[in-house]
Amino acid sequence: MNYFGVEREVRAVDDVTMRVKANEIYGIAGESSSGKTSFIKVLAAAIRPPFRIVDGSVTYRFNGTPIDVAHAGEDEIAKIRWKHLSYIMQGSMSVLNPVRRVHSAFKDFAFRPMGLKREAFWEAVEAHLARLHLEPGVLRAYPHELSGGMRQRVTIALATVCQPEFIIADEPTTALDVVVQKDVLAMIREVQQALGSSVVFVTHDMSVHANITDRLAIVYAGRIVEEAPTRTIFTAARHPYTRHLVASLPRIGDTSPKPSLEGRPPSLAEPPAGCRFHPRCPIAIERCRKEVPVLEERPGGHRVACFRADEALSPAKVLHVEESLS
Amino acid sequence: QEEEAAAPPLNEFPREETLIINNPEPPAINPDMFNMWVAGNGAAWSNGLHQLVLDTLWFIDPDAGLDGALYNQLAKDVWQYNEDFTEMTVQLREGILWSDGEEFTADDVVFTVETQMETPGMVWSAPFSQYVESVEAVDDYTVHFKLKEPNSRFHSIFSVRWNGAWIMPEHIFSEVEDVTAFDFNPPVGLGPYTLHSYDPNGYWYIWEKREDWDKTALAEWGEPGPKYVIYRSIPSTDSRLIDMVNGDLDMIHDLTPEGMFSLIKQSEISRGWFPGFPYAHPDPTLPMVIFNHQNEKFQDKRVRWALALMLDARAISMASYRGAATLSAIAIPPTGTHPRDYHAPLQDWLIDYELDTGSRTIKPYDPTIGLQVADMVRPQFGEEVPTDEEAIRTAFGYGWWKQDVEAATELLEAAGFTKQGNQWMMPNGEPFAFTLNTFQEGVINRMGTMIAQQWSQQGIQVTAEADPEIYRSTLPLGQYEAATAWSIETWGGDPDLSFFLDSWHSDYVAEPGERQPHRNWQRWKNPKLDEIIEEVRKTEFTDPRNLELGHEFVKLMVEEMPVIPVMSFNVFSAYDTRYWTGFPTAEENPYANIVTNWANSKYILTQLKPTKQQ
Amino acid sequence: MFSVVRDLIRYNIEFTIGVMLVGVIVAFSLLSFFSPVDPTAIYTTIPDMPPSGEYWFGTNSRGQDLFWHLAFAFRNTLFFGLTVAVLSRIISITVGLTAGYLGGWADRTLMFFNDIFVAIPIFPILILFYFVLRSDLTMMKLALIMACFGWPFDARLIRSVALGLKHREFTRHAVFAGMSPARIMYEEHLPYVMPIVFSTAMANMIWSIGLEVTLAVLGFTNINVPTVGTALYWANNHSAMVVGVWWWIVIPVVLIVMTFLGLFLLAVSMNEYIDPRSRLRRMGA
Amino acid sequence: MKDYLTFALKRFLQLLAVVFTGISVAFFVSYLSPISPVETIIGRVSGQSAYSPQAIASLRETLTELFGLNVPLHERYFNFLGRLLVGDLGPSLLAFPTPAMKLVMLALPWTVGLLAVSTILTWLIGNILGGLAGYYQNSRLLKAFGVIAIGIQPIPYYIVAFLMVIIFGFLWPVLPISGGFAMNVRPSWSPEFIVSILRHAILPAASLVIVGLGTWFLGMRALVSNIVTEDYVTYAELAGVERRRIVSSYVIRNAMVPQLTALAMALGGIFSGTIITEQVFAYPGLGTLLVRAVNAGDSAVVLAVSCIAVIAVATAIFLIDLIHPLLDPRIKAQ
Amino acid sequence: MSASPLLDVRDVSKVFTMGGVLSRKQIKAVNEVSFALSAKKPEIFTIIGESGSGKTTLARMILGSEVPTSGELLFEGKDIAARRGAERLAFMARVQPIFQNPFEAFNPLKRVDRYLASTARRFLNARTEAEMEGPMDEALQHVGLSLREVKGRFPHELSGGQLQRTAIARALISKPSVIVADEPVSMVDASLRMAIVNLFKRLRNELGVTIIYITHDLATAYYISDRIIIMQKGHVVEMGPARPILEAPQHPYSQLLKRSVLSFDGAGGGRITRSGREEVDTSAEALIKGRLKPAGDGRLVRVG
Ligand SMILES: Nc1ncnc2c1ncn2[C@@H]1O[C@H](COP(=O)(O)OP(=O)(O)OP(=O)(O)O)[C@@H](O)[C@H]1O
Ligand SMILES: Nc1ncnc2c1ncn2[C@@H]1O[C@H](COP(=O)(O)OP(=O)(O)OP(=O)(O)O)[C@@H](O)[C@H]1O
Ligand SMILES: [Mg+2]
Ligand SMILES: [Mg+2]
Repeated sequence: MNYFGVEREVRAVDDVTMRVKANEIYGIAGESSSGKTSFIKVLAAAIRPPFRIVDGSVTYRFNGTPIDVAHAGEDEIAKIRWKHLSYIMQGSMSVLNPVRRVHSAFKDFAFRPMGLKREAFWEAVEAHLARLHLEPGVLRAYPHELSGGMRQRVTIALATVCQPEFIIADEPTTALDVVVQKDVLAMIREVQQALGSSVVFVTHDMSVHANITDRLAIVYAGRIVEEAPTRTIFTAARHPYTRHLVASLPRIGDTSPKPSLEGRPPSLAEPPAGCRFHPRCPIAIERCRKEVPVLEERPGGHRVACFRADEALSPAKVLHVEESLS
Repeated sequence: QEEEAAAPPLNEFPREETLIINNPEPPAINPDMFNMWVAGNGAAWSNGLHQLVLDTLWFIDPDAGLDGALYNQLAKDVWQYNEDFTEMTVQLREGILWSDGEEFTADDVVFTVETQMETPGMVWSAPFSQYVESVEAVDDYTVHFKLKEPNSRFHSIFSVRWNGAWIMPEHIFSEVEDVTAFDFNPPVGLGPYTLHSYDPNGYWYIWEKREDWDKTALAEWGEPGPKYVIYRSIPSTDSRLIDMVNGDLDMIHDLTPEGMFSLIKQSEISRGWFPGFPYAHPDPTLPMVIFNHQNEKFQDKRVRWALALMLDARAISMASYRGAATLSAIAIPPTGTHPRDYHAPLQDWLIDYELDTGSRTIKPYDPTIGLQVADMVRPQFGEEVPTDEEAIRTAFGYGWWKQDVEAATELLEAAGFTKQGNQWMMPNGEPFAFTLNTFQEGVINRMGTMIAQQWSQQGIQVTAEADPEIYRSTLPLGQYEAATAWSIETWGGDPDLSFFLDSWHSDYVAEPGERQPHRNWQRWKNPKLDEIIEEVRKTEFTDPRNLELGHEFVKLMVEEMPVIPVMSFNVFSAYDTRYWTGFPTAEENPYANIVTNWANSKYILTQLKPTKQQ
Repeated sequence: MFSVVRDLIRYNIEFTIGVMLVGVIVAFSLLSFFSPVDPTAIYTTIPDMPPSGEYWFGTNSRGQDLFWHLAFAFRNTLFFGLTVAVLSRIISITVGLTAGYLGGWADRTLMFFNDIFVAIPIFPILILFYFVLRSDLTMMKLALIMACFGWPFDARLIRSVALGLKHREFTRHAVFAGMSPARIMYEEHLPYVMPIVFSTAMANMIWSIGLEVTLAVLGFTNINVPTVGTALYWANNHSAMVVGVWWWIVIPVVLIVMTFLGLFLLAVSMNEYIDPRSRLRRMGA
Repeated sequence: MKDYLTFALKRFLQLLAVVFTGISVAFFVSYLSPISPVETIIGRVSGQSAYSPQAIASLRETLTELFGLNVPLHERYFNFLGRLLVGDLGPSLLAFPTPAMKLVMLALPWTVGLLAVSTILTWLIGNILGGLAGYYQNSRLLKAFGVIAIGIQPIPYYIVAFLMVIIFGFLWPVLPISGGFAMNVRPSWSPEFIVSILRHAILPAASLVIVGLGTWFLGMRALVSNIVTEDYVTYAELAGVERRRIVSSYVIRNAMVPQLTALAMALGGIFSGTIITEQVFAYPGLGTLLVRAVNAGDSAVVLAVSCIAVIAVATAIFLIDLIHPLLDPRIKAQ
Repeated sequence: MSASPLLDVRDVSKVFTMGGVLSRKQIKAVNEVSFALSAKKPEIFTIIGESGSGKTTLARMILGSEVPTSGELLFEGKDIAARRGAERLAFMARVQPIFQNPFEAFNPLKRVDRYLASTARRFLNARTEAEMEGPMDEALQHVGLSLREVKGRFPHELSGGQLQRTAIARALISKPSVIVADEPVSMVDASLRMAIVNLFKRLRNELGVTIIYITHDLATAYYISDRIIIMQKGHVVEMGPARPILEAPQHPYSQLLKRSVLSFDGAGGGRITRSGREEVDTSAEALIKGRLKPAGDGRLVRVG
């Protein structure tokens, strides 16, 4: 899948294939501007001009009937929206209409898909809010009267109140402080488990992924470079970029020098030829400059796109990147 | 009014019983005010009030009149002065009723005069106080005035040309505590109509014929045709035209020349005063170039003559009226009965008139100018332009000065002017340049612009300035060098010139900076003129000697050229014969001025018959 | 700069059309400097001639060649509209940015005056000025007077944007880079309000020219100066509408519509160029 | 609530200050007029008859005293302020001694009626169409409308008004072209009168709407095309909220706040904006009165109109500021 | 040992009045905070706390952009808030900020080097181009850039890391002794974060700049800090040497913070639990009652 920018063609998402199973949280990690949001928009059928999907398909299977949202008509998609497929947009601070109270958002978004009587509907909403530890009083508040954490939870409640089978969440916790973040994450997990839904969870914060996802895909410059069960990513990553990410995470109690990765992330408008990571890769070889590595299956549900993935190098060797700046 | 509001009557005004007249004034400022004797209270006059409701002793028509221009209205007969003009006696008509049924008597006249003398700030307070020693009702139908000084024209205060001192109903006003604050609503009058209703915002007034219309002075000339008369204020002249074409208006006060031509083209049944070109009704006023004689630039008559000879009257006529001007070389408007009294008799004198340019004598008058203009407009208007020479003279004028640049040059040089390049220099060495104040719009503006342009082409830097306050402050205060406006207005229907001439006496000329009383705006003083005026003062109004004195005045004006007379003020009044016939016309029945804000227009109503055309 | 214009012309059809329209009008009004006729002279040609090969725009009832007459009229009117727009923009930018950035007392005082200027009715004042100055009421003076009344609403708009900019991080950064308040306002904040300035400038020109026409039609301007307003005044004075001299009215109206259509297209494309969002998007950031 | 009242009170004090200053400016400006009402009347009256210089002088004296013009300016100013407190603006000098306020009140309902209605109408139509055009940016119809709006916007109002007269009064005479109501009905609450008023208001109102529409349309379109890029709009679309609801509750509702402020200011402008309408349609109103008052040096009427304008505009801004926080819950009024 | 410290914060409080139309409330953003930075020993002094705990407000008071409601801030013995005109300028040369979002800190419509140039002109009195460029380049070299790379560039032409380093370089031009960095890494990529943090360390070591590092990321705080204060609702709850405090926080709130840090142990287990915020007394009363008491290892803990 790719899409176009305004004047230059920007291939924000390129050649990505993935499957999300029922009842799991699938994480997507990567630097900012690596195409995470764009990819998620494709999943959520939220692609609007000037973007367009150049090629590919996104197929959901709700109640056994497949639907390809990349090609289905807007009416068809509208039928599954919120009831089966819901989306927590990035920047949850601004997704609520600032001049209307919170309850009107619930009414607009969920009243129709839920198909309940008025009273039953509000009962259901309040029950759901309780699940997220929100007072019913928030319904009467304006968005700006809520704290960041509350607003975030309201957004999550909005996206999950219809108990959809598939939830797409784009960086839902970035603006929160650590304490609140932990609570919100725990609640997402709780709700997911209670509903048995699938969640695609996007963030660049590896520590969040470590705690909430079952499987994790690492995106670099619009491509998945590695995909594996989360534990594998953190313990036995094969792609040099993933390894770097994991290794550079500072931890309390650990004062060893942390490496930093040099160079700037590639522009998606003019991605480098070959492996997109090669200009910054410490172990790049000649082949990396010319050929594009494909995502290959490895044992244990592990997929990785690197020519040197099997060289099973020790972490020290890969991460022998100087703690330098120039 | 409360009751009316509760049950609103849906009044209809059947078109065949209703005459709709255009009131040229803007909507009334103070629509509820009908007390027009008080100065500055915002009462509207031309809305039908002074035409249809009020009345006074005599009327003098600017045109021929129904049987002569002089009407004895509330007076049974003309004025009677004593030997030395210090007393005037008036006999009143009997059996005239006010619209509320009260009888009109000499007491009303006495009350009118005395009240205004006692109350300063009323419209006629000043003249009454100045002239009247005492006034008394000799009996119910005789009024006797004692004057402070001899005045042979005292009656003119009560003689309406376009308005005059209207008689107040004593039985109403004597009940009023403060006359100046009284609104006189509804008005009680002596005319054949009473107020029916009016727009609270002052755009229209509807008048209804009195049941007892025959108890008014107007009944002498017949029954007014229309049951209702509506006066509508229509600010946009183009809307007037549209209204008339749509049948919503019977008489238009004034259009632009172009609008008039267009109306004639569009509507068979609409016409103006003249059957064809130039259509417009010539008012007894005389648009002219006025020089400020207190300005040293214009004190030499050779300069004034030179300026006159630089003008091309044909171009001025074309520019101002598209050719529809009635030119006059003499200081008398070529309207009403004046051509008969002045223009025709003086034609030969003018033709032979010789002017000394300093180096030679010339005969500056050109009697063919009117004919030339007629020829100029004929290609465009064809048959509409008269071909008969007599008709051309009444319509286009008897003649004017021929443009003679050479003679003008000689005159200026004789006066000590010199020409440097294309610029005339004054004897003092400065360039000859001045501003010509003119009207803000309309034909007088066009005339002023054209005159300034012609002078500029001859090397005199003249700029025309459009001046909205020309009559309010510019002329009265003498804050101008030259202007296009008029300082000559006449009765129109009578050769007597006292209407304006008395005010030209040198006694009245104000010092520079002071306010000049009407109408000697040029502030010209001349001993010969004073002689003429003083003799007029001693001559009875109807005395033929007045005409001789008038001729003397005309000749003096030609000689001195204190103002440059140009033409009459032609008003593009139009009327529509869809619902009414009997309007006055120039060619057959010039019995009244058709200009609708003049009080005299009420005589037209007696001649109107419904067309009955459905 | 030149390359920017060239690129805009090449890639932005709106800009191209705008430049063409405005260019035609400006060129037309500049022609007046080479006019063979005196715009105040009347009866120099046959009146009421419809547009033809000889008289491109026809002649009016005052016997003037409309082509040259309107060239003068547009020169004066454009100069007038532009002067009002520029002057009132200067005031509104200064007031708006200062009030927004300085806040506090400065803000309150300026907005107090702002409210007063909004509240005072301009029309009687303009008529009064006419009566005081009469033929001394030049286009420049009229422009100055109108500029004094044309800024308050836009100043409010600019202030509201400036209020937001005040709390942006780059403003604080600029403070610690030692920039003075004036520099911050004019260098950091001004570019952000330029789109408002452009679009309100056009609205302001329409307003001022409209007001000039109103005053002229009522005869409250110096009617001897050719402007669009006085052209309509004279047309009205000669009943051009009902008489059928349509070109006397239609041509100036068409020209004025062309002018503002052109300005509108220019403003739109300039905004797109200046607006940080679209510019950044264009540059692929 | 108490805080709101404090805020309202403070704002009200500012309103008073603005009104006071505005009215004072209006006072001095109107007395700057070079036109003397006394001379105006002298000119008119003395033209009726032969007035000698003495008669003119005595009339001048009488009138000057009557109009209270013989006291120094500052004294007149304080007198004026004193009278203003009791709502008296003194006698009109154009229609002495009728109170200036009475003349103004005669015209005011018409002006306010016509202009308020057409301004609000223009505002509504312009904003709805502009809002739709901003939201449905690909609609041909709305694009065409945009072009028309831009084209009509700069046409001088006088031309538009006169075209209405020519089209609907001349070429196809279906509507009355002059007056506020027909001459054969009496002002009352009867249906005939109301229908007559409405019929007479159609052309003036339509011309005002046509001329004003473009500005609102373009303003709203620009506002909305910014708002549609906001996340909450996109999000609502993604959640499958009906279009109608998005346009009304999300897009237009958010654009309303700035447009309401602009409306308040536009409503303020109506006091001097009617003169052409009145001239062309012979419609009653303040404009004609104002021009004639200026023309005649009637400072009392000029001042009365100016005061009403100042009070109305300042109050409109005040009210908008008061309801602003209620319309936009984010506003924290200072 | 010189008597007056470099920066002395004494019992500083800041109260904001929220002038809401429908409600008016006072917010104690910072409450009686005291600490001192020594001129002799440059350090990385970290302020940590939940969002809204007053970190930014405190930083702005240190920068003199906000005037404290009570208490005083002395820089080199002189009150910061009292400095005006030239004195304020001189102070600004010595204390410089770095902002959170590198993309926001530069006007996107202007070239980035004008901030550098302006700083050089105003604080170093540089007149000519050459006089300005010397210090600019020098400062850029410190952060691993050069004037050549930056000059004439627009913000969008630089990566986030480059921008943030340019911002730091700009702050270095006037050779300040204190840099106040308010969440300087929360908006940059994970891979750049460490580069910036490492840069701070080097600035301290090589240029002797004291850095006030504000963050809510305990991990980086632990990684670079010398001293730390932990804030909650405007109050300092714990203060002292960084590592001991972060390893074993004593105040309940500090403990809550530490507990909330997501760990990597058992990554992929999907067993995230709540922070347990409810169990900790986070009420304002508890804070107001409390007093900062020394707790042995050089730290102060609020107990009450
Ligand atoms: N409206 C747009 N126009 C042009 N390019 C865009 C637009 N939106 C995104 N892009 C480009 O698409 C690419 C991917 O952006 P995307 O938002 O998907 O990244 P992301 O990984 O979600 O980043 P972040 O972590 O900041 O959310 C970026 O290079 C971005 O510049
Ligand atoms: N200008 C201001 N007016 C009113 N209240 C303010 C203002 N600035 C900050 N506050 C309030 O003061 C408190 C402390 O804010 P501050 O920005 O210092 O917190 P912080 O610790 O920096 O938070 P974050 O981690 O979100 O940046 C907050 O409750 C905030 O709402
Ligand atoms: Mg994203
Ligand atoms: Mg902060």
